[in-house]
Amino acid sequence: MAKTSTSASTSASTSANTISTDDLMIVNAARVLGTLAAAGKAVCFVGIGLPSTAANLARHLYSPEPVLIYESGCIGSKPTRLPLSIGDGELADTSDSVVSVPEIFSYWLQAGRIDVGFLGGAQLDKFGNINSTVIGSYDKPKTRLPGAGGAPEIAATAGQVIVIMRQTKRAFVDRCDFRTSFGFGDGPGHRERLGLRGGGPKIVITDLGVLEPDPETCELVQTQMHRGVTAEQCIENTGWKLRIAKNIFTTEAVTDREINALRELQSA
Amino acid sequence: MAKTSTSASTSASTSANTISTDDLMIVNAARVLGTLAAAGKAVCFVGIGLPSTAANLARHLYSPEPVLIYESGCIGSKPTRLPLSIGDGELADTSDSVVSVPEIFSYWLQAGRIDVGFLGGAQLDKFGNINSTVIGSYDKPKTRLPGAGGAPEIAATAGQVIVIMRQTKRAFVDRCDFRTSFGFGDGPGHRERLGLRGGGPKIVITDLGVLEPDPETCELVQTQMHRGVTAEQCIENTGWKLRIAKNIFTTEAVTDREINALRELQSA
Amino acid sequence: MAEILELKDAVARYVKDGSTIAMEGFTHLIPHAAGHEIIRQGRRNLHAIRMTPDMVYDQLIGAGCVSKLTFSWGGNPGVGSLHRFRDAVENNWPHQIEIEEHSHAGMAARYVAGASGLPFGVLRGYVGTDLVDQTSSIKTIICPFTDEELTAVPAINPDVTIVHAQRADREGNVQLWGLLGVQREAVLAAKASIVTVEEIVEKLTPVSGAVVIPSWVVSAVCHVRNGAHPSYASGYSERDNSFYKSWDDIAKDRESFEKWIEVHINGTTDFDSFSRSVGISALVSTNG
Amino acid sequence: MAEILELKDAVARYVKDGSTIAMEGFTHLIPHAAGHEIIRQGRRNLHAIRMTPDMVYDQLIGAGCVSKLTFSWGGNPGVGSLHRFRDAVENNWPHQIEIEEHSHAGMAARYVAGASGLPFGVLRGYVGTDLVDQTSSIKTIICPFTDEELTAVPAINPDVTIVHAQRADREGNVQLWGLLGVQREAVLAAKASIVTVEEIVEKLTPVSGAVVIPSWVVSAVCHVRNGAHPSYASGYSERDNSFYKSWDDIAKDRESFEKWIEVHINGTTDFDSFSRSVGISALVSTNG
Repeated sequence: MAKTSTSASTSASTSANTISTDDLMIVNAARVLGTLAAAGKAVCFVGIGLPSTAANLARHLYSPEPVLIYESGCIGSKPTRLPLSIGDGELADTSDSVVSVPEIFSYWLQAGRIDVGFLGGAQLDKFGNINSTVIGSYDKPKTRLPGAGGAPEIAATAGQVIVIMRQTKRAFVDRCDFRTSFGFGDGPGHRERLGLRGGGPKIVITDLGVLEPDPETCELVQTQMHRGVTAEQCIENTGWKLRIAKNIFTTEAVTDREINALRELQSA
Repeated sequence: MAKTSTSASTSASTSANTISTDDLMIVNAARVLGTLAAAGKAVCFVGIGLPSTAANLARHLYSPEPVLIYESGCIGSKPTRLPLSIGDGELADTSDSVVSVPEIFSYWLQAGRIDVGFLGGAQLDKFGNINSTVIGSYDKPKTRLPGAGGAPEIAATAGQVIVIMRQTKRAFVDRCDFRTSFGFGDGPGHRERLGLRGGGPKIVITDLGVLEPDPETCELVQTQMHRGVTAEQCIENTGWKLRIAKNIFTTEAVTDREINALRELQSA
Repeated sequence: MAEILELKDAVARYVKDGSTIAMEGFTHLIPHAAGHEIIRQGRRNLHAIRMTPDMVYDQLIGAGCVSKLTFSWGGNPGVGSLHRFRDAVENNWPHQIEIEEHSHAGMAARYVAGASGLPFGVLRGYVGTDLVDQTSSIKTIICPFTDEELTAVPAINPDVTIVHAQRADREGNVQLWGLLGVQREAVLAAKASIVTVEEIVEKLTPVSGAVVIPSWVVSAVCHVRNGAHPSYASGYSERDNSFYKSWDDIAKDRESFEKWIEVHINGTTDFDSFSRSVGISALVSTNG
Repeated sequence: MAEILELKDAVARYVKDGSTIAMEGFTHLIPHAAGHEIIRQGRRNLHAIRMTPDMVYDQLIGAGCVSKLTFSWGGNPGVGSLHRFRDAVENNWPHQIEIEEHSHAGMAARYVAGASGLPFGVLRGYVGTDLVDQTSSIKTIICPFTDEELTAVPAINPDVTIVHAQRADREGNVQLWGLLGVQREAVLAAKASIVTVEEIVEKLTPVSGAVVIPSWVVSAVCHVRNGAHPSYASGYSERDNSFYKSWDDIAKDRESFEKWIEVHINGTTDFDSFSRSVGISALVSTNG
């Protein structure tokens, strides 16, 4: 798994380890899962990359463990090493149950059995909508992206969505060029009007901190910053007029236990 | 498997074996399957009892063998002994594939993969409709029967339906008290108007002989009689004004090879 | 996560008067022991759902537990009628029951819809049959692409589904194999579920053709050895065909039925005690 | 009954110019060898369907075989873009292709409908997304029982589906295990089907988690050892992640892509010769 290099402003150091911004996002996502698992709400629908790493880290750090579901058909996967792709044989070999892809989407996701879905994309807008389809217009694309995959139904159905994305002006936009995954749509009440059953994006974990939707306006607000990050940095790296929460706080430093577990997982 | 006692008029004798009317029906049904299998059309949806015995007999007598599908989820069953129930473990153990009951009805029956369905019931009417629901009225039943099971969709969808039933005035009626399985409905064109995809009841095998639908009127006509059976017997044992085919012929006597294979199967 | 409970406690917790229950099993793995416990606890006004109500539903109906039956085939396979079911429908004994009648294909589609979080299922079914006039839960639906007319049936979402399986681990993950029937769908469609198992093991090992139902979609797992009898659990027991045949005589007559229930169900405390009472222990084969 | 054929002959018989083809495989068991053969035979105007078009579809698109792509996620998993797919959509190179874009859930429902003989599938999907405006094969449908609004998608019924599996017996019964993806549905939905397999055995023995596709729903079985490479066949080979990474460089540039196709596909006669050409034989692990 490629790690971006550490920049002074967004890293901490514990023991001999240097903490990258990826590490920061992974550890913070794992913590959210740990809290949800403790509340009995941690059946996670995970994709490969940071979400899979975070979910597996949470499995190693917390008890009860979150339950991992991969769209390739694996239910209750407990990989001993990090899977390289969503179809990694390790996922099937360590699962409680392997089912077909149609079944994963019907009996498991659509039926409302997923507490947490992880999403990311090329663009995220202030209402938590995500674009993973196209930059520019659909008919004359500037950049054609891979497309929807499982995202639209995860966004609609999961108990809540955790977004993991780097916070940049290009990615955090006022309005997505294309709405692949529905967040809060145009704002308050929109999910309800459409009859969506899931809770939508409740937390956005970035390399700078954490954004959460304002309960009244549904607009994403910076509620946490990693150590050394400033409010100005967050605002500068956001394409909409970002609000900083009044009671903004700093995320806990990555602990030795966390980083050691992560490194162990990555080297397995 | 209980065999009814042999009556002089409807049995033949080869070697040391006495041929019962059940044997006659089984062997004649197996022959039909043998012919269909030779034409590459013998994926059979079978129920327990005479159909299962006939289908397994055909597997032993003919090459290519018919493919047996049981509604309990067994595809390509090759039982070495006759199953006692549709859920007999022997069926699962000797199948190419065991699938769930929903899948048998969706991916296999509904998708049109079944060439031959076997049906029976308490009443059969002159247009090949079958009642296995109720004698008398639905709300005030004289006799409550088990009900539809898989029959309505077998009747609608199978490439053709083979009915195996004893021919009696009580069972072969002008009009069924309840239409559980659709044959030719009210007559010519009715299946087409309803958009049914299967061919309907093409052959009715009884203890007296064989009935087939008149291609023009869709009415079941006696086209074959077993040895020693008379046209009068057939008419007497039929609740509608039965037509006897002009070129009616007598079914071939049960051969040694057939009866020996059947006895072997029954004693396995 | 499923709790490992005594069957008695699981039934008491999840089956209430008026509950909609599904006890599935397609000849194989029928949860008889759980049915007995429902009778013992005297539940009433159940809406009982099952594709193939057989002996255990005959017992529930005859014992007066059921006010409505949703089903597609009600008989004693290989034997004949379900006499208590017939007596209820034909003579309202012990009381009137409402019936909602479908075909197997329709019931299967209803469970699949229920397991999938959809309000209805679509099939090519029932066309031209008289069932359509008797069952209000069969409607037509038009394909928005081809304008074809198809049939819609509503999802089944029982309050509780009860099934029997070969085994579970201590965390409550359930493993079953052989004929799978519609059990997994019935569990996934239900608000709560009880699974009786032949044995509870430390760790589930792979078995060809087996499916695993994860603990977190099951409410309770109960260890009831041979709890499917006279049905069977592939790898653990054989179907007791003679018991099915003997049921015909017991159930044919109201008095003999009532006596049987009194002695063997209400007069026993659990499935072991029932087994001794009817003398079936000798028929239990061990895990092969 | 399936015929055992050479891949070359199976492709020639079942894949025609203008055919609608589905080559499925969810990371696991992707039928790369068959894709190469389609390019070698110079097929044109294919309507190519796949949930996750990846390297092999990138090759087909770049080689000019495809006039329409129906898909839900088009990327090189773990690596990045499909450059030939992007070049076709962004720049009409080598020519314009039509795209019909869905979500995974929708594509899965479409295959299930196709396998089930239904004209459409129903799901809770696409709601609020911009896909609805771009894809005419997404419509709303009303539940006739609850009046809820749901989404309908049309069945997929390819002219031919091609998949890779671990093995088949001499009668053409196919066995696959590990991640099953949507392959069985894609085969059952198709008018014809080709299955490439790692080996052909006398008799299929049970494997935990395996499913069998009976011979009589398969058109042709072709023995192509390692024919999923750089994807893998659980029990036979490992995913060749470095090959996926190297594809990024090859496909980024039109010239290097064309040269690669010329040398390694059009310049080879079959999968063995392709394997020698790109030097992957050393990477093939033996059946474990």
